[in-house]
Amino acid sequence: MSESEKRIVRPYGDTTGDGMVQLSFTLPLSHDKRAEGAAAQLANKMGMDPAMVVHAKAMGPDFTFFVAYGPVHHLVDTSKVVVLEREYPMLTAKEANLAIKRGLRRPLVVVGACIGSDAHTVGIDAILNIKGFAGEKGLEYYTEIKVVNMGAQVLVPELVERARVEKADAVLVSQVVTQRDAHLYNTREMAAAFNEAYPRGSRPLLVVGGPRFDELMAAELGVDRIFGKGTTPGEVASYLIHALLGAKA
Amino acid sequence: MSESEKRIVRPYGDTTGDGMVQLSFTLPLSHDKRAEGAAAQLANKMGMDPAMVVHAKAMGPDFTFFVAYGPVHHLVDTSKVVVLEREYPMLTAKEANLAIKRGLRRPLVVVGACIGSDAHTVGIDAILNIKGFAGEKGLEYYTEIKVVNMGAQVLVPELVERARVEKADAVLVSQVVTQRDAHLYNTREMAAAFNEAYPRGSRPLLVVGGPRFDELMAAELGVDRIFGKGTTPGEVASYLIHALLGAKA
Amino acid sequence: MTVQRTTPSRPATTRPRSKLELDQRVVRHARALARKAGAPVVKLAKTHTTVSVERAVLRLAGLAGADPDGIPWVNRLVDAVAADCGLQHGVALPVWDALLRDAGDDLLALAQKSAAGAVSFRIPEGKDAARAAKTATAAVNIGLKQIDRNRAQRDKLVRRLGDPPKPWIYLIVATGDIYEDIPQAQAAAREGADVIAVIRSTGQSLLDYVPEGATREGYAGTYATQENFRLMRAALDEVSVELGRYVRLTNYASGLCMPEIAALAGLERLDMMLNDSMYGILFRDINPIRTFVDQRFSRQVHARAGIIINTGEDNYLTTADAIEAAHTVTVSQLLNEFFAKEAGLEDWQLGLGHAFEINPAVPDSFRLELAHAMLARELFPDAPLKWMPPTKHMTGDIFGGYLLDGFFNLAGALTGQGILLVGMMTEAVVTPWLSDRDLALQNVRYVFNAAGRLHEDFLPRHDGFIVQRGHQVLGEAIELLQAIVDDGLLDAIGDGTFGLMKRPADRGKGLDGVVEQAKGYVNPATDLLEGTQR
Amino acid sequence: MTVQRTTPSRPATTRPRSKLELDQRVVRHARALARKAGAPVVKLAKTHTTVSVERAVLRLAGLAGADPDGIPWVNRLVDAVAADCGLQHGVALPVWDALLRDAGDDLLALAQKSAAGAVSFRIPEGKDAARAAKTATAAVNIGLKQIDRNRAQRDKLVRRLGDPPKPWIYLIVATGDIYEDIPQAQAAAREGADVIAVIRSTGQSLLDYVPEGATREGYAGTYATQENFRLMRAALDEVSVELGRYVRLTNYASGLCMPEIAALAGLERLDMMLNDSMYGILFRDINPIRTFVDQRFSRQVHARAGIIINTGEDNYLTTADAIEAAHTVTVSQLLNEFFAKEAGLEDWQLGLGHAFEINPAVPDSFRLELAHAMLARELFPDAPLKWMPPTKHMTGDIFGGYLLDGFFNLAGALTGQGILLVGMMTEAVVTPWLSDRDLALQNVRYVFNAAGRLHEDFLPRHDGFIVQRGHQVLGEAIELLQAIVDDGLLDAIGDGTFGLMKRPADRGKGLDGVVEQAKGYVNPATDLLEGTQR
Ligand code: B12
Ligand code: B12
Ligand SMILES: Cc1ncc(COP(=O)(O)O)c(C=O)c1O
Ligand SMILES: Cc1ncc(COP(=O)(O)O)c(C=O)c1O
Repeated sequence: MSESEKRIVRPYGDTTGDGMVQLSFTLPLSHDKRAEGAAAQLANKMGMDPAMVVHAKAMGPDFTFFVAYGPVHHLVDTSKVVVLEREYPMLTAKEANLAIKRGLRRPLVVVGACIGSDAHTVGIDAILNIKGFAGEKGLEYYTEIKVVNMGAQVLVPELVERARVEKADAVLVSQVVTQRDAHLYNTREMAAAFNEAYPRGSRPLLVVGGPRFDELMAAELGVDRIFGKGTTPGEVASYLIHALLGAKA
Repeated sequence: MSESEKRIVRPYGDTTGDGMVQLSFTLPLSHDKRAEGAAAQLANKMGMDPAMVVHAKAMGPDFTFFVAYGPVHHLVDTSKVVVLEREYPMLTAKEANLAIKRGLRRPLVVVGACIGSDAHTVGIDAILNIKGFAGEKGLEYYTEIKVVNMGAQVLVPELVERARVEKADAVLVSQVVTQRDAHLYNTREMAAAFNEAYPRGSRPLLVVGGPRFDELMAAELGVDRIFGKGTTPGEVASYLIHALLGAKA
Repeated sequence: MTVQRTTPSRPATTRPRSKLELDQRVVRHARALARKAGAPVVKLAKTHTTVSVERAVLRLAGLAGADPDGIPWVNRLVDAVAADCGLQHGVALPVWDALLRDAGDDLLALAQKSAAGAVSFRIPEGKDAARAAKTATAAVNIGLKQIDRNRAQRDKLVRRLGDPPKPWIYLIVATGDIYEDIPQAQAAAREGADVIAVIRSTGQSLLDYVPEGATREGYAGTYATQENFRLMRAALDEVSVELGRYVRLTNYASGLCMPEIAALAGLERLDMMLNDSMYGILFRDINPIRTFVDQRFSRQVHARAGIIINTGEDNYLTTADAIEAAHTVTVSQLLNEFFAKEAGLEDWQLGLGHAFEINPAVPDSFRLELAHAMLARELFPDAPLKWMPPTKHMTGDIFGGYLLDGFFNLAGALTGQGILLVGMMTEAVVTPWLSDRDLALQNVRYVFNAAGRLHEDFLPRHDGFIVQRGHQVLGEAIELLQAIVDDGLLDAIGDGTFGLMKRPADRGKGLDGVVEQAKGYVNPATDLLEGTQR
Repeated sequence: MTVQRTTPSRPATTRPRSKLELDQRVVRHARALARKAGAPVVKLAKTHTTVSVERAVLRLAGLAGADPDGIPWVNRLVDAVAADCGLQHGVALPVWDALLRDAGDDLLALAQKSAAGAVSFRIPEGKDAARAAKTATAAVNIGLKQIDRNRAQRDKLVRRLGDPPKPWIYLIVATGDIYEDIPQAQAAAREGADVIAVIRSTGQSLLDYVPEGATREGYAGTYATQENFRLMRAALDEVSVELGRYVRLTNYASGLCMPEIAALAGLERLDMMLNDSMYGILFRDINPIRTFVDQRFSRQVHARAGIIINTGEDNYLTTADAIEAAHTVTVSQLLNEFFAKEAGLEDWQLGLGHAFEINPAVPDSFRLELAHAMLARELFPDAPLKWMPPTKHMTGDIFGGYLLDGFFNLAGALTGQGILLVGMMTEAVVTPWLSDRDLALQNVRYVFNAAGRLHEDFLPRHDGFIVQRGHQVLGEAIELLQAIVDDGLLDAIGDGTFGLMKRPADRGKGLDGVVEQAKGYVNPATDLLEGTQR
């Protein structure tokens, strides 16, 4: 099938266009026929019709868990999907180093940290440490990139201070804990602090990442770029060079 | 909580009112960012916002499987739920036999079968055979009920014929296979045949059952009653007596 | 540091040392009893024929197609012969006698003519009979040679493309439409299926004829027709090349047309067939004698075609309790083995069935499953064994179901099953979705990759729970076999010994299609298959 | 027929005969090395104190509450003492000396007065010192007696309500709001949890004070406060009665306030505490000496309180590879055991940690997990052992995750783990939902009911893969211990031996809170706990 042909698609169970979907959820109701009806009602409201409530399990006196199957009437219009396409060329470590040598004539400085109370360093380490991720070496491996990894639970003021001292070209921040939107809150705080501390337009490139970020929210959060789950060091390096050296690279 | 208080409820993840729901489905798209965006779009259309697409797995070049989590905005109004409440009293085998003796003065005759090409007899046997279901003995156990179990893959004409010969008070039909709505089709055919064969208002009580029936569709399908998954013989016996002997019982 | 990391492996299905410490004398005794129990039925099968057996003869001789109403010519012709002179001598003599009497220049012409009422059949005598028999044999032999070519072709493809390791991953397609089945089957193969089974439409097994042509309107399955066989086998040959492994095709023989479908399977190079000596009797209320006659012929054809049969013991456990009835599975396996061997099948062709159907709420259910599976494995060390997933106790709880399927896979790995039917988490909900199959295969892969060789470490404790249970079931099986030998198999079936179904020998569907052979009965196919002539 | 059906059972955690055929001489050698490696650190702990140790002394003596800015009075008072005369003699002498000099009629009054700058502290000499020490000891002893009463009360409740069989099902609540936690914890208990852990808010472990009062605003967890402890314990006592089994409560000690939180746990009758001798160092970059001093004191308090500790080896495997680093887990377990015993804890109090974190894509991953789990089980036959579920390799594939958790449960059953943390299929997605817990418990129930006693049948083959792997890991652990003995534990930690984290002894958070004891240092709590006086 050519893309255009399937601009409009529907979920697929076992035949084209059947629209089949699986659902599960809990309702704060004791388990009885009425509760099953309520579950069907929710499924209907989600566009599933007819809704087969195939499983209902009481969890204590006040809650019931449901599994529902059925077709949804919604159409998916793939042409309406907005995604952040990679706007930069992927570079090998070698090419990246060369580009920096040419474009910057000095090592590119990166300061990384896990801010706020977040102590999930595996993600940022995957990007920064030589060890790397998914078979790609981390930024420390790049001869032309100087990496300062501040580790976990770094306070924003410390981060800003360090970035200044190191004359950071880019600041890389990781946020993994998302409960109560901690990641959004911390990112905004961080961005504000940098804009505060640096004269307009002179602040380092701000990059955040984490498995639960929406890559399209960068502007909204006041940072330059967001990387989501499965990011590889190579992508980050390539982006940095593109963003910092642009044409020069 | 009193029922009234929670007339309006929302799905429950880990806090009241969070509206959290789990979804999974396949889209006929090759796996890429755009496909993940399409998955999010579908989730949005189902009322999930924000939609976290937490898993995407390519199944061959043309399909991708997705799992999504997130809150849905829909409210469930339990007062709007229509359910078929049991309108008859539950009787023990003893009470049932007594009621028949009194009300009918002769054994109540039941003819059961799996019609069409359906060979799933376990369900109807669970209702009819002595062995029964869920600890309740089947109708054969009732001294005042005569059970004729015709077994699997019975043709409608045979069924009508047998019902006539046995002077059946009620005909019990099972339909388990639902692919291509076979169960609905076969039920309608069966009902038509009986109305055809019997003078108006004199046909036996028509009861169908199976795990995938919607109990509310009886009228629509032209039968007197539908029983769904988990039905017990006791419920069926009690219903039969209620429907056939009504007040007399 | 170094771990002995070796490439993922599926468990060896080669004869393991007895983990149940079975006494081989007891095992031999059990087999002897099965032979005793089966012998009278074989005698019955040798002295009777059925309309389907006779139709199969004509199919092997090349008669195909159907009349304008869709009734196959083989049915028309056999019915005509039956009407004129009965079937007690078989169709071969009267049909080829008629041909020799220029009633038509080939079978099709003859069938058409007879349909028009322009032919009357007789039982030839003496020379005529001899000539009729001779030409009939030549005609049937053409079909058998075709079957032989297919078998050789399969061997060549397996050699060239490679044979997947055991257990073979067995997946089902069941859309009802052969043209939807084909892409799904190819997808399933790409996802990792080694064997594709096309489920038949509900009800076909009770049709006393085999539908014709490519079909698109089955319920919960697709009709088994020669053309559908051909289309699907061709499609799988295509992916087999693409994938570099020979993907096998399975369909269903058992039913009213066992012999014919067996013939068609051989003619279209199917690789496995569901073929049980008693399934039709128990689960489709087909007359016992009809079934026993048909199954013998069909298995002789499978033997010749190099087809692996799958038996249906798993079905018992969907109606009976898997613990109480565990020994009936063993008994049925022993009977199926006896009938199969008698019909000429070899050990490697015996996909004896059993299933993981114990109620998961029963304490120690997994240990019991292991005991049962191990018993089957050790009783039939050289048979592939068909390991069926949980179905009866699957519910709408797809998560619990997915877990249960994982433990089913583990039991398969620990007991070296040869043909693994992949369990679907939606078993109680819908016929499998594309994603259900994909998830199911990931389940299989995890278990076999992570624990596929755990059986090497796993030695059930001497005289422990598992060993004891294995011995207990074998003991009960022997008792039951003894009882069957005493009452006779037909009566046992009549009394509901298997799957709780009572099936008396003088009832059931297709009885009118059973005929006792007269003296001078001729069946060139049987003769050729039994090698009494080539 | 009769199957030996016995009531479902969880696997015995009582000493099984060695399935790994470990050589007890080798095991003794490993323990001896752990002792050698740990001894110097114990010496360090005995000759230093920390702000948190001193604050814990005041808490045991009954000082609670916080100033208007929410700074606990214990912090204010200790800081004041430090400012006036340093902490090298401990707070007890200067504080009770001040009280005896009528600087206030009780600790609270004194703290308030000193906060107002109206008190100056000194190190009393001679008689004054003796009197101060005596009254301080009496005051602290009141706290310890309260702890003793709680321990007795727990024993009584366990006797009266009954103790659940091992493994104890351990569930987590983490809403951040104690008033949401309570109903969830009670629900979890009703669903079958034997142990409830209230996860702390992220970041608390780096606070150098313990927050006050009931709290409702934690991130991904709820603050550990004395009041929250009290509220939750009371709520669980309620359900314990309802359910007829004593439901245990767990919280976290490790962090900058280990000693104080340990004291509060004892005062509020918590039953288990996460308490690792190195977790704070490795995962929270807390200064090594600070941690070693704090953990020793906190463990002495736990020992007195009859609290079971849970160590954090599982965490290593979230940052390091579970196969490569398997032996570091064993080494850490041996060190944790040594430090725990030295602090007075007994075997039954050692919930040594390990986890099912091998990449499921690795061939034989399940066999490797079994080998590792079995090694821990056999090295510490009398310790309950804390068995942690897969987390790192959990993904958004909730079905695969549910299956993996099932195999984790199976490994737990096959190796007789004592404390089973229940894995959640949504591990990679959200903090657990109500339904995730319910499904997870069904998973546990199925596995333990179906295969809980499979370990009775399961004897790993002599010299097979599992046995060999067990020996290999123990061997590597011994090599590493030898290296640690040679370089010294602090340097090993500095070099990133554990969890790949490099933590030099002269860096890390809370270093400024570490003080070397001067001659004449007095700590009535330690004295009482070590029984040098009563
Ligand atoms: C390992 C782990 C831990 C370890 C962390 C060790 C360490 N030093 O990092 C330990 C055990 C200490 C831990 C503790 C806790 N954890 Co934790 N933990 C995890 C776990 C299992 C794996 C995370 C991980 O390492 N992923 C692997 C890395 C490589 O992936 P990644 O982080 O997504 O990073 C990639 C991309 O996101 C991106 N990326 C990430 N950051 C950045 C930054 C930049 C600049 C760029 C460009 C890219 C980038 O690139 C990386 C490579 O592709 C997850 C569950 C799971 N399976 O995801 C829970 C999880 C993250 N933890 C969680 C929680 C709540 C905690 C605790 C609060 C309590 C608890 N439940 O354990 C504590 C407190 C920790 C704290 N104060 O923050 C929750 C978070 C829930 C939420 N969304 O809010 C999770 C999801 C588990 C759960 N379901 O409860 N945890
Ligand atoms: C057992 C079984 C079989 C056995 C049947 C044996 C027998 N003699 O009945 C065998 C192996 C023969 C079989 C074959 C097939 N089966 Co089947 N089978 C099942 C299975 C595993 C269990 C059904 C069952 O026994 N349930 C237990 C009974 C007690 O429950 P019940 O039927 O719902 O009945 C209860 C209520 O519904 C109600 N009730 C039912 N009937 C009636 C009637 C009346 C009057 C009343 C009052 C109440 C009532 O009361 C009963 C007690 O509570 C289901 C999967 C599953 N786990 O559900 C598949 C399933 C029903 N089978 C299925 C299919 C497709 C087939 C086959 C076509 C091919 C295949 N996939 O195996 C063949 C062909 C059979 C045919 N021609 O119809 C599908 C149906 C899909 C669909 N919805 O269309 C299912 C759902 C499996 C699947 N996912 O593919 N099957
Ligand atoms: C041995 C055997 N034959 C045939 C079938 C299918 O029979 P039918 O097409 O009648 O459903 C099965 C189904 O499980 C079987 O096990
Ligand atoms: C031993 C130990 N202590 C403490 C914690 C929690 O520490 P924090 O509150 O810093 O996340 C853990 C978490 O897994 C742990 O394993």
